[in-house]
Amino acid sequence: MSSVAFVLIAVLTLAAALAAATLQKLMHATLSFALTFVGVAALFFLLGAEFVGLALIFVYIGAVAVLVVFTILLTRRDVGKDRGANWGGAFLAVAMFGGLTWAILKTQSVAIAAPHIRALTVRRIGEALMTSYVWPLQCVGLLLTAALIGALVLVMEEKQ
Amino acid sequence: MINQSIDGFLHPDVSNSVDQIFVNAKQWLLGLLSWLTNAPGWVIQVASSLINIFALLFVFLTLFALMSVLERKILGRIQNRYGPNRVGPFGLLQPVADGIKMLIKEDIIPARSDKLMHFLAPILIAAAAILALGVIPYGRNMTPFTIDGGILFFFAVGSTTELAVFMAGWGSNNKFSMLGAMRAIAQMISYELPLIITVLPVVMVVGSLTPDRMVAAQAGYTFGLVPRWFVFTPWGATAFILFFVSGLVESNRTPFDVPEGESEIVAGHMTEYSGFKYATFFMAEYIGMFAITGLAATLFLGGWRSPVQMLEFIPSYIWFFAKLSALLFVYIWLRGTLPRTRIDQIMNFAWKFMLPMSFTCVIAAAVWHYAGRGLRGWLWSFVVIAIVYTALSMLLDTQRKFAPRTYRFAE
Amino acid sequence: MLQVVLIVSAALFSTGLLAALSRRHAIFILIGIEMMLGAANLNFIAFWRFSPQSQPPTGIMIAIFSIAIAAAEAAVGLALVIAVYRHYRTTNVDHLNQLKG
Amino acid sequence: MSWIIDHLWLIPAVPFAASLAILSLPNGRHRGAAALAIAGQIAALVLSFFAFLPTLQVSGFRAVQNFTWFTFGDHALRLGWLLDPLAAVMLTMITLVGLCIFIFSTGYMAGDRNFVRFFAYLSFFSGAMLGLVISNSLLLLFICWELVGLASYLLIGFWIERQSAAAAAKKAFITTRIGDMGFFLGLLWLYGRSGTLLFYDGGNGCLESAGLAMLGASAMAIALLIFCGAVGKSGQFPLHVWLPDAMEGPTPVSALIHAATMVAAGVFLVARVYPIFSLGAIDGVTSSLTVVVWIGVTTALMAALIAIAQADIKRILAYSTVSQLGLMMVSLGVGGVAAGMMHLLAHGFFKALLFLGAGSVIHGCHHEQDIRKMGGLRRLMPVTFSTYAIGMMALSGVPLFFSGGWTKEEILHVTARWPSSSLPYYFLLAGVVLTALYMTRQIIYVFFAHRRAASEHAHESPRVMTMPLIVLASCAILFSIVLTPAWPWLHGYLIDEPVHFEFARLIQPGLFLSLVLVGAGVALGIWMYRKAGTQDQQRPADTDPLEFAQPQLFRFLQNKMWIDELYGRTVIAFSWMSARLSDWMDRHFWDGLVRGVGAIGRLFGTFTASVDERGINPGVDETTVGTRGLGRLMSAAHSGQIQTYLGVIAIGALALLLFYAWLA
Repeated sequence: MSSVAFVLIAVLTLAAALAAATLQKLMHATLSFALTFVGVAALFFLLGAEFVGLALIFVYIGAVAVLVVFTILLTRRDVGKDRGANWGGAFLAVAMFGGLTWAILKTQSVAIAAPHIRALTVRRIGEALMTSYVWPLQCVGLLLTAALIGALVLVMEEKQ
Repeated sequence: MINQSIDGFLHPDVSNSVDQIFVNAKQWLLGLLSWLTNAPGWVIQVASSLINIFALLFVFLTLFALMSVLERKILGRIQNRYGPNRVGPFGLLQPVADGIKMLIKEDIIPARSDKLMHFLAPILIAAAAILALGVIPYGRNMTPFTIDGGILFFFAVGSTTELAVFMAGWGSNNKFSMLGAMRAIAQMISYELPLIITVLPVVMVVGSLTPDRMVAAQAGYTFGLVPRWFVFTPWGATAFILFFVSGLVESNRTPFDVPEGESEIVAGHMTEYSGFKYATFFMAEYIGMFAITGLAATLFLGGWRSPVQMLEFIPSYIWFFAKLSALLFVYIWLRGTLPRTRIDQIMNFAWKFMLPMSFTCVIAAAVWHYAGRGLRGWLWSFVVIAIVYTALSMLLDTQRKFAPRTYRFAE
Repeated sequence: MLQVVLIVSAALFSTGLLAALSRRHAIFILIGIEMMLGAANLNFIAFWRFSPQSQPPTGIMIAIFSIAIAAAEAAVGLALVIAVYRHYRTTNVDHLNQLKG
Repeated sequence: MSWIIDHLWLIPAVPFAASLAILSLPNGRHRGAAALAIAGQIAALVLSFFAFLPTLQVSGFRAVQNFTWFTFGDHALRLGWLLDPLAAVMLTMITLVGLCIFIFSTGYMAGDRNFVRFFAYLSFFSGAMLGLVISNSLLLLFICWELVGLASYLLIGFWIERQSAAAAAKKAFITTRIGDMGFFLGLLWLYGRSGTLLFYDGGNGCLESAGLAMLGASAMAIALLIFCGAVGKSGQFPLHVWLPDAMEGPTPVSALIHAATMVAAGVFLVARVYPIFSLGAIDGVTSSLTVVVWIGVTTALMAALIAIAQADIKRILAYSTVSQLGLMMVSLGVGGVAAGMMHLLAHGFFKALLFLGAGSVIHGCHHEQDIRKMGGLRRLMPVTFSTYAIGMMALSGVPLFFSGGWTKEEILHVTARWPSSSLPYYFLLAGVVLTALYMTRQIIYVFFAHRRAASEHAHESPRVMTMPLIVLASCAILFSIVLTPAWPWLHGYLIDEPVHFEFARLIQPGLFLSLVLVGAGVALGIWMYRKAGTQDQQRPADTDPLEFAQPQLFRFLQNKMWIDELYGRTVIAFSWMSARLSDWMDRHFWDGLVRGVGAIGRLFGTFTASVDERGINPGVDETTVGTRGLGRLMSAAHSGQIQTYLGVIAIGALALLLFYAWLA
């Protein structure tokens, strides 16, 4: 059942991603992007990382996607046509996929089934964050604050 | 959990069985299914989920119907009139009539709209609202979906609403829709911060993100009299008020309903919707309201717990819905009482008052915890909150800003 | 099983690369990069899931931090796009070639 | 209160910190500056008081705290703090007098533009002086000594726009530097001999028996070199010339630095390193101490004589200070360390009082300093007059009630018993008479007689200036309680002897002698100056009675015995000549050499330039052209298209991936 769900979700995710990469209407592409991350979050759920999945939805749907649509709205005057298809980029992407797949299939050590694991509770994550990862956590906090201030400064109207 | 009310009207076992009647019914149903079809485990699991979902939908759609008519009636009383009283006894069948009207109305889609988004927006918004209902404990052993990070799930799903509102605004290809959507998103983002941050003290104190654990943490009574609900601590009371106000904004209710202020922008992002899609938006708004009030009750008002030890024999779900109804009544009451605020007032209030106060709640909860969770902690956290509140009100110069409005007349 | 997840992740990564390379709108280059980051996160989670249990769960931790950093990156990146748009009145990266040698 | 012993450094640190804080204030913040300075001083006073308390409890108390400043090779340079009775009384006196003067200054300097700077300097001085007093290392003492000198320089030249102030500051700095040179040489010599500069170091300090034993015969030379420093700082003959000129500074500065505290530092220094002076003494006499005695006697008498003929109110007091310092030196020289220190402390109080009184008079007379233009201020400035009279009597050494009387008595007593010669004793007796004489003259000119030009519109000073006067006057009287021979508590405290009360010792023959001498001096003064400032027979009103009677003598004294002129003709003229000679040498001889070297350099430069021009430049040019061509080629790759770059990165990543996969 879970493998059926996995295939379904993977297909949905990849289809949404492809739509995000190719759709001409910017809004549709953005929503596809949001859908992609719903799919990725679902994959996280399947892999047992509930917390990360929820955080992903929280960050990408609640924040990044809204930011993106706002940015599109603010730069709306510029919705021009894309200049045709970029075959070079497509070729490179396909080549990258081929290379990665080849490397993955070639590597024997990743051909393993999932072991049985203890459920990952939020409490364990919290404890790890507050003990071994407390300095990275502080650094990320600082980084986010800096990014917040930086973004504000960037978009602030210049006083004439 | 042993029921201790021996001197009640009912025998404890009877009381217990009444309390667990829905849980037992579901178990029995699943057992029957398993016995009948001999289906594998995952089928039973899916069936269990489906039962939960149908129960949820049934209860809350009924409640929605009830609420719509009750709101109109209560508003009527507040405005010194009767409200709907023609369809059915006491006008109780009014929502049925409304539903039929909505269903058979013509569904108009603007010609130059983005059809796909226009279509998807109400679905997404309703789905998000209903999903959020799934993690709230409605009674003892009555949480539809027990997720480890339940609170996070609630807010993750809730944040999807913003995207849906945007889709509605953009997809309608209408200036009013767009403006309404922008306003809605702006105020929702602004108030999402205090909404989440006021939950943090509870999460900190309980040490878990699971709603069930939060209800469990509020068990017991101080001096056998006052329930140990978080609303009875200084930080809890403050956080509850802040949460409640943020909840008002999140569900776009009066006095924060500028996104659909009909005198300015028709109906906001719902301008171009009609018929059943409009009804869906309407429903989503109410269900979002239920979810927020349900969470407020769970976090601060002890969830399904009885406020008086003597009354514990009354089934837990009844207590929960009693609290929910009380909060909903306050929603309606506010709507009938308060005028609409301006968007800049809403924003200033969010960033200059709500956010600092929310952070104060977090600190006050920490103080409360480290001072021993007793009377001393109570006083200390009260002092912290009082200091910050006073400082904020002095800093923000509330005397001047929230003074009665003055008018100037054109000459 | 791990291979399958990795291949999905590789596909997502390639799609992100495709978006980043073929889109002309600056925002979508960012979106492509976000997708690549998402693919990387998927890999971290997958490796955590399929490897012997470790305490603390390193893969999860890295994913959490990378999500936080991605959020910061998106915020700054979009602010840059807006600033650029304000200055050049375009978000088409084909026209943003001031650094042409 | 024992923690203060472990944190003795706090006492000087507080005024230093206050000074820094004041310096950071903007120029107009008068109140802030005064508040900071006074707060710092009060804190220092309280701390000093706490430091004073433990020294009372144990007899012979000495707390030492040493630390390593830095190490070079095997040597560690160690500094330290020291708290003993000597330091404790000095701390208390300096902070108390300093506080009075700080408060006085807020009134005196009220209208000054550079008020803030003034208080920063004062606080700085206070910190340095307190540091000097508690140093347990000759080096640390020297550092603070120089800091004190710097503060003195800055404050003398405080009114920098005045030519005379700048000159006086320079003079003070250079003159004291001559003495400090000797001090520094002595310090180096001492370090060379004993290997340590710590005074007390658990038996290894340079003032303890082990350290002293290493000095041997060089002790006398070291002592005399250190004494050079004391001579410079304390204005002893022949380096006394700077002190009267230093009166160009604001009056509170004169009171604090050039009367009460800093000039006493020389005396304190001698008292501190007294074991070096008295090393190998026979019957209390060593050759170095003999030098100290004779220098002191010369200074005391000479300054007293000069003071008679001066007209500037502050200058008279300045010469009086020089004279009193000489008295202290004599006391130290003849073996009366305690007597000298007691006189130092008493002198600190009453001389500060006199200077502040003079400041009050000057303030009242609109910055007129010539006593011949004053007169009759007794009624106009009653508080100033009464306190000034107390100071005058203390200085003149009126017995029984005034602190100065007891200490002077003590010094005369010690000097009389000096075995080498009885001459100093008689000189000092003459000094007593002279002191009474010139102080009487000054009082008559300033406060009695009738009003003259400057005192027509005089007024009493504000509260903030008279209060310190009253406090200091009370100190000048009350201080005598611990000085009387009947209960010589301070004496016992300083030299660690048990004290007991004995009333009979109050009545001594010496007491009557000095009463007679002081009386004679005062009487002589009253008789000589009874008609000062008025026309008398053939004498014009503005001529001094002494000048009328003995014009030659008066001119000799008025011109300070022509010592400045003597220095001008000899030392300064010699320096001038040698400077001219060096200048000439520089211009005509050394310059030639330098020019020659320069010419060689230029020749070499020309050669290299041509090499550069012919050989290297074309090569570089070619390289540049090539680089530019290459750059143009490479810049084609820089399309400015961000996606191109991204694509290239992707290709690179892919290549790397394939490479590693292939390797695996």
